Amino acid sequence: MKQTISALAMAAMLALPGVAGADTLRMGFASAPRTIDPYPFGGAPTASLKEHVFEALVASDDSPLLASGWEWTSPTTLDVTLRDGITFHNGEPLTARDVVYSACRMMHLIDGKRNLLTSSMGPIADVVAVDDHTVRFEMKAPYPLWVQKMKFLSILSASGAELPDGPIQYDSEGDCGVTAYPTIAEFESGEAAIGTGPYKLARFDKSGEADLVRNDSYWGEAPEWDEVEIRTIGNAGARLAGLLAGDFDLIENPTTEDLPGLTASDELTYTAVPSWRSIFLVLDVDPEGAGGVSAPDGSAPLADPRVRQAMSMAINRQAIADRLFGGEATVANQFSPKYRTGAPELPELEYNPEKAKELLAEAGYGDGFTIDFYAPSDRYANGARVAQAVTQYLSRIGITVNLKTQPWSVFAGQRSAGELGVFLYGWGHPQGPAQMISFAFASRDKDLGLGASNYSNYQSDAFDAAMQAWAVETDEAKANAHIADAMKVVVEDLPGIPLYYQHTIWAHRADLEVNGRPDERTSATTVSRK
Amino acid sequence: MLNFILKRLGQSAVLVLIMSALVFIGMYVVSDPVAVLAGEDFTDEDRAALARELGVDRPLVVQYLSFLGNISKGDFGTSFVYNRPVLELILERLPATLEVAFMAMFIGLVVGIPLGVYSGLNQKKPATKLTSFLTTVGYSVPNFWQGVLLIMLFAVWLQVLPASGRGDTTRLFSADWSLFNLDGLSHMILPALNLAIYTICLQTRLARSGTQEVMYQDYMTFARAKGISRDRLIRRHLVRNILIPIVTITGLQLGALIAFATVTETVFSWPGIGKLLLDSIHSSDRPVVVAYLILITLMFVTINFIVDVLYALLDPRIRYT
Amino acid sequence: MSTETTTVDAGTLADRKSEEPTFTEKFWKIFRGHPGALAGLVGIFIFLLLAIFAPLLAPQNPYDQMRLDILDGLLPPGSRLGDGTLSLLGTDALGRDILSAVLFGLRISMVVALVAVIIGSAIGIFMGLLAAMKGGWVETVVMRLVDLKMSFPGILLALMVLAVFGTGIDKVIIALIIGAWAAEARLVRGVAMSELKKEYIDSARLAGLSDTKIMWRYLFPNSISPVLVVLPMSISGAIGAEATLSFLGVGVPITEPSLGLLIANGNDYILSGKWWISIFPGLVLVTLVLCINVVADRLRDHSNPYLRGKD
Amino acid sequence: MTDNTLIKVENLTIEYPMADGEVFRAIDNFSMYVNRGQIVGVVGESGAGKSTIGKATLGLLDENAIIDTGSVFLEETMVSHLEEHHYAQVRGNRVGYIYQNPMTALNPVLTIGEQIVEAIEANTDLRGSDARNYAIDLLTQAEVPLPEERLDKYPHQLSGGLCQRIVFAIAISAKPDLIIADEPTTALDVTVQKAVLDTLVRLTRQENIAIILITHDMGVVAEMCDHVYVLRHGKLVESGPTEEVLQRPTQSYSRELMAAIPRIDHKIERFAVPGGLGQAGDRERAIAYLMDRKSDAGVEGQPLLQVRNLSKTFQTKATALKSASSFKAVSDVSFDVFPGETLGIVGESGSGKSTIGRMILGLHQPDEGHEIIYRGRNIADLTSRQDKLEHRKSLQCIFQDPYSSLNPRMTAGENITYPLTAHGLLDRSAARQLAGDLMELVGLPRASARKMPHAFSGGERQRIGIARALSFRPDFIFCDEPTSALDVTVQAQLLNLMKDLQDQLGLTLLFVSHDLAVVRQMCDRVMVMKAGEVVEAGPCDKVLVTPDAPYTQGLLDAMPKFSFAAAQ
Repeated sequence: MKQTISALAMAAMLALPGVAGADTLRMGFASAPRTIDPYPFGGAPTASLKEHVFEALVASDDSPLLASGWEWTSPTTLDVTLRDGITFHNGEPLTARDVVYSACRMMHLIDGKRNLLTSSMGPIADVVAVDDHTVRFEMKAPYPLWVQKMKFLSILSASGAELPDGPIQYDSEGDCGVTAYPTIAEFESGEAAIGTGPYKLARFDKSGEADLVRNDSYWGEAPEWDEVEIRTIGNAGARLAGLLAGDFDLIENPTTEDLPGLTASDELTYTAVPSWRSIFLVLDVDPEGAGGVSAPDGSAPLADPRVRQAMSMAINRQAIADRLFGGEATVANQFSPKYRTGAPELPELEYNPEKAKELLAEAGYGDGFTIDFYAPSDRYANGARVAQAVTQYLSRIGITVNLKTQPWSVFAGQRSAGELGVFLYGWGHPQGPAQMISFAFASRDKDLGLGASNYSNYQSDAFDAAMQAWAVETDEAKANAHIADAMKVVVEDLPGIPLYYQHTIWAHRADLEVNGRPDERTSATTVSRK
Repeated sequence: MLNFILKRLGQSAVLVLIMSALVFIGMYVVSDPVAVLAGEDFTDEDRAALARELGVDRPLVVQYLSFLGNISKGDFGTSFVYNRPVLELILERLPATLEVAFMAMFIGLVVGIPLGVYSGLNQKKPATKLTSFLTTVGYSVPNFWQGVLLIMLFAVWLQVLPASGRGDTTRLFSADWSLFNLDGLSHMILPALNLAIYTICLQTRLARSGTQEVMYQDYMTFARAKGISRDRLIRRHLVRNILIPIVTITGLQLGALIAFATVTETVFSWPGIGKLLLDSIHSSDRPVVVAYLILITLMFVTINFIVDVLYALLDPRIRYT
Repeated sequence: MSTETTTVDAGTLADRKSEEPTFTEKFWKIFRGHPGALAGLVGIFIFLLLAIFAPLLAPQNPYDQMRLDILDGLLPPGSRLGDGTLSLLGTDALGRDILSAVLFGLRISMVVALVAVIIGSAIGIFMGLLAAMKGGWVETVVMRLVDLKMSFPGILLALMVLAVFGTGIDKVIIALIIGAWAAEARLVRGVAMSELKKEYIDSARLAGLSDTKIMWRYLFPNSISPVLVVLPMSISGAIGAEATLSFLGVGVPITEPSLGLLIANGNDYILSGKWWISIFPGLVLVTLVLCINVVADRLRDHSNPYLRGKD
Repeated sequence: MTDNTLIKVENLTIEYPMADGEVFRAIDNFSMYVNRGQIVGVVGESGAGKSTIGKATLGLLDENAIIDTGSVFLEETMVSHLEEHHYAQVRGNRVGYIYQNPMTALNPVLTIGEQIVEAIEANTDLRGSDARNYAIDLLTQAEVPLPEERLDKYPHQLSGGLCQRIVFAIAISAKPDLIIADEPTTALDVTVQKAVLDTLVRLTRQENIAIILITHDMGVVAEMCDHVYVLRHGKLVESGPTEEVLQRPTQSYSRELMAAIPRIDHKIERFAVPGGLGQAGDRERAIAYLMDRKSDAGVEGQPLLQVRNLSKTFQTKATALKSASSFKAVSDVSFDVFPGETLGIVGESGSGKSTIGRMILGLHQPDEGHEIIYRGRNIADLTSRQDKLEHRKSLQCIFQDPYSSLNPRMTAGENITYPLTAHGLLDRSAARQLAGDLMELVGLPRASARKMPHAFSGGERQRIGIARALSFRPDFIFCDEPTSALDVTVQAQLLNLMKDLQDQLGLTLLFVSHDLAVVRQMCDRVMVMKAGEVVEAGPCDKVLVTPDAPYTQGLLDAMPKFSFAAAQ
């Protein structure tokens, strides 16, 4: 069959040689960008599209982008210096005033609807244009995470809004003296979609289509493509068929199953990049018992660390990565991707079913116990299959597993209600290696933004102490040391079981080179001709 | 007549009310939009704020009543997911579904009726037996499987038609249509064919059994006894009579096509309302689901009404009493 | 049956009426000269046997997670599993033997369809009889319910039901039942209405029999034959509907896949050359539905007086 | 025969293959000759194969019919074996066809005008407005009033009689040599029948058109035909000039057929046909069972049933295109029925005669203001279960349609006794015995009680229906056109049976019929009804011989005249 697919690809190439202009990149997205207005939504497809047009002060890899640098002048004051000589698509130069304006726009609710950073900017007391090239962020309390959060503050040109001349006074309501912000419709028509990015918006359509053209006066490296066409095809098979048929030059997320065929083809290939999304099991360690978990003696097996250890040891992570992902997944040894900047170095997690059985017997569960294992069916790549593989492994050490896969819509509600004792879950880590553990395992601390989604009901003094120190630490090295301390504790205690890190995969023409991003964004800037 | 229309409207209103309440409550029970929409890093405060924004913090009854109140003002609510007025969202996608459904219906009628009449008239010919077998096969292959096979055949092996998507659209009557340009049309062929196969089978059978039934009616024997030509016999006497059941079924079938479009649109990534519905069910976008339901119900009521009227127009026994 | 032709005149024909046709005679009357329909019947029979004896026939219990191993995943037809079992039709990604999965899936698909159609038809028959018999508000309520259902395509209704109740075999069955009863109710009511006008019903009323007795002894046996004729069609429809729902991801659970879900799973692999995962369940599904439909067609044609004895 | 021969049927045998592989012979070695201008009757009971002959002449046989031997010649053309496209020369052009039921012979979705004009255009040179004018002309000849207006109507808007006249107009449009009329008046009321036949004869005589008249009605044959062929089970029984065959039948079947025709001129004791009250085995036991009923079967001279001011209005519901309307089926009817007598109710369809009976039985609810007094008690006053059941048992019915009056899913025996067992009046074995006894009483084999209804012929089913009515030991039986669906010989047998039973059991009968002759034979007194009202009432000997009402006279006049001299 390998021959078949390459023959098909060959036929595709012969049938449709050099479709469209050679300087046009046609990308097939897996899901539709919701809008081009950069503020209301996150989500990979929306962000992917938006980042062609708009840029932020900080790049996704934590390096300066529109900023040339920043400095914590006090634990609550961050001064950001803007890069020189940057202009918007309309020719206006980028100034600190635009940054203040953008912050205002972020806080401005349209139809009462919150924006991407509406809550993340809660600790920001003021945003001040110190001079044309310096912006100062004043915090109510120490908020070192803001550096990471700035990635999501796309910078708009203040010329797009109706507002009085002179300095803009930031306020948390987003009024800022602005008479009228541009509407979503104005963004989508292209009128207000004015950023500093390498491409300009030519057309946007809600069905997930967008056309982009090269920004000739881009400040950075000159964009590779004259035009970029983005189309959305939800069905993976159909998306690949589109690539085979020559409708696309590159598509997102081919299924793992299709990879061998792509490798065999001369005309097509794929690029896989380890992403920052980590997949793991969440275990409710509450000693009072957990939803859907029952032992013959009525005790709470998951509260016993030996049981959790046994479950971890029962799972052959490498087999999952190899068999279900064709090798395109990285075995996890902690909750954050081990290759994420700032993540600690830790040993691999052991696979040892024999020892797992012993541990279970030791904990008094030699005859096993029963769990309902929940997994969202439509959320993670191969999610349902991974859940079944985990079920297989846990079954073999004597745990009776009832696998229940559900659509995300149903799953999410039950998860939030705390009804699920064991479930499959995933977190991306665009904001650093502590992003997941600080929310999922820390005791709740509203002021520090810790433990908001502690579905494990996990509590550890050592871990909490490390996280609380990390939350206010503006020094990067010290902060990373706190993360390492915390991570060691949870990997020992296992209130969840790390499984693997997803790889982001793009299938594309063999004559293209894709320098894929770990944050799951698809960008024309990462694609070049060989 | 007016009485009849009013009665039908009243019934439809009750129907819509019941359906919307059921789905409203149902979706409330099943999934929590806040849980779905909230980011992983949302704090409790953020969640509460999100619930307030979505209006789902109020008691269910209050939500439903305010929803009804808004509908009476023509406001079907705002999508949780797209953050846009639902009506706008649905109307935007409707043309895609309508054009493919009508195209399928057109193919179904144009192919199915002549084939059925021919089969009915020539019961013993091999062509008839083949047709009969093929319609049974057409019935038996599930819609989604047909779609997959069509993609395999035409898009992957033969490389003659695009596998998915809608292609270029032409703006007409403030909506986008694929029907009016070559690229769009080429994208439409496979989904339309996918939907049409069932329709062809259905129409062939309807026309065949109608023909067989009508052929043995006294008036057909009498018409033959009058000495009129076979051509006239078929065109006037036969077709006029079998059209009556065909119109009825066709009306209902149009509804079914729009519904089945859910499957076809999924297979072919055709951005119509069926796909919107499925996506919205998955993401528990309650306003979209409920609004879709109400609009679809209204559409069916309208179709059924038109069918009744057409039925009366075609059948003088009902027209003149 | 003799193939020799005997000639009878109208007189002896009248005499012959007194012979009661046996089941075999009735059966032959329906299927004689229709090899296709007969083949369909044999096919259904074989599928039934396969489904019933699936646990004995299948090399592997595909529901026993302990026996499955992802290391056995994606083996082509004819491979051997890790434990030495021959996998005649290959395995899927999770190491499920396709042959076993198809046999068990056949079982699920058939059980779901049968249970749904039988319960749905029973409800439909009862509602139809009740509406015809009682008239008045009972009829109005039942028929409005039928209209409500009929104004709504089945697949949409099922999606709605599953959106509300969630997924699972029981939910799929509920969705299919809700989809099935209305057509039967309308059909039965129609027949029952015309039966009610017949004089044997008058005779029963004259005999002072209660409505319940009239309904069950007189109306019921005379009103169900059209339902029986459409029953195979309803079953094949239900099998298709279940497959569609599972394909859309709102059907049966993935650990106990029906044919539809197996197809959906395998669909991801079609373009990558792992054709066996999707093709075998697909072929079985199509063959099963085809067999039922061929028989259903024959039954329907036979019951249609315009066609009887004509083809 | 002579040069004048128009149609020559020779040794015609037509067969139909049956589903079980055997062959059914519809016409068996039949020959017939029709001269120009001659009216020839083909007469026989149902299943005789009459219609097949007409269809063979026009090539309208069902596709699977096989002409085994013989042929039909229209002068020199062998019309039984033409290619389909050659029939265009014959159909409509040389042979017109008149169908049994005019309401179904006309296409319901096309206008009258289109249907006439297409026939004219197919068979003449007239086109467009010429054809239309000719159509009007034809309708005028066929005595259709307001012909121009009618052209734009649809069949369902016109009465059956008018439709049949339109069918005539179509049949004669090309001035054919022959018209085949297949039971042309069976679907029509007797008064309409007469006028329509008169028109047909006038039209054909005018143009010297021959007619093959296919019918089961001896009266019509006697009135119209020059020559008659009697058929039975596809075989020719007897043929000859009408006078001869009817007056001096030579074959026993023909004689029986003539004897079975009920006559209007005087009442006879029994029809001279075989059959009657069962004679075999346990008949005495059945009679004993039936005689063992309540003694107050009615007092001589006191009415058993008194009906006062009985009316019935039917309401139609509003639908899409019409509003609700009401229709008075019976208005203000009063009468008495005395014990042991038979009261006849006669009238055309829609006269409300059956509705009266159904109201007495309680199957229809009469309008307010009526009184039905049975055995001296107003039936409205019956409230206790016991009283109601006794009343029900005492009042029974023999239904019109033998094919729908039995529950097809019960054996004959269960049909007879199920209600008794359901009420707990009999146990199973007693029920089985009673069913057998009653089957024998009505002249059916005891063992056949185990068969399902479809195994019986129409006449046999009607006997089972009688047995069922008797099983309750009723005093009063309402007979709702019990023989209207039966062939004339079967009818005669059944009427004989009913007379026997009445004599034996002293039953009181209310006998509804559209056939004056049947009423004359069965009833002591008669009520003539028209449009829900009683036109005339009195003893049969008076009302059906010297009626007072012109309507009754009209009915009598419309009956085909038929002399029975030799048939008796």
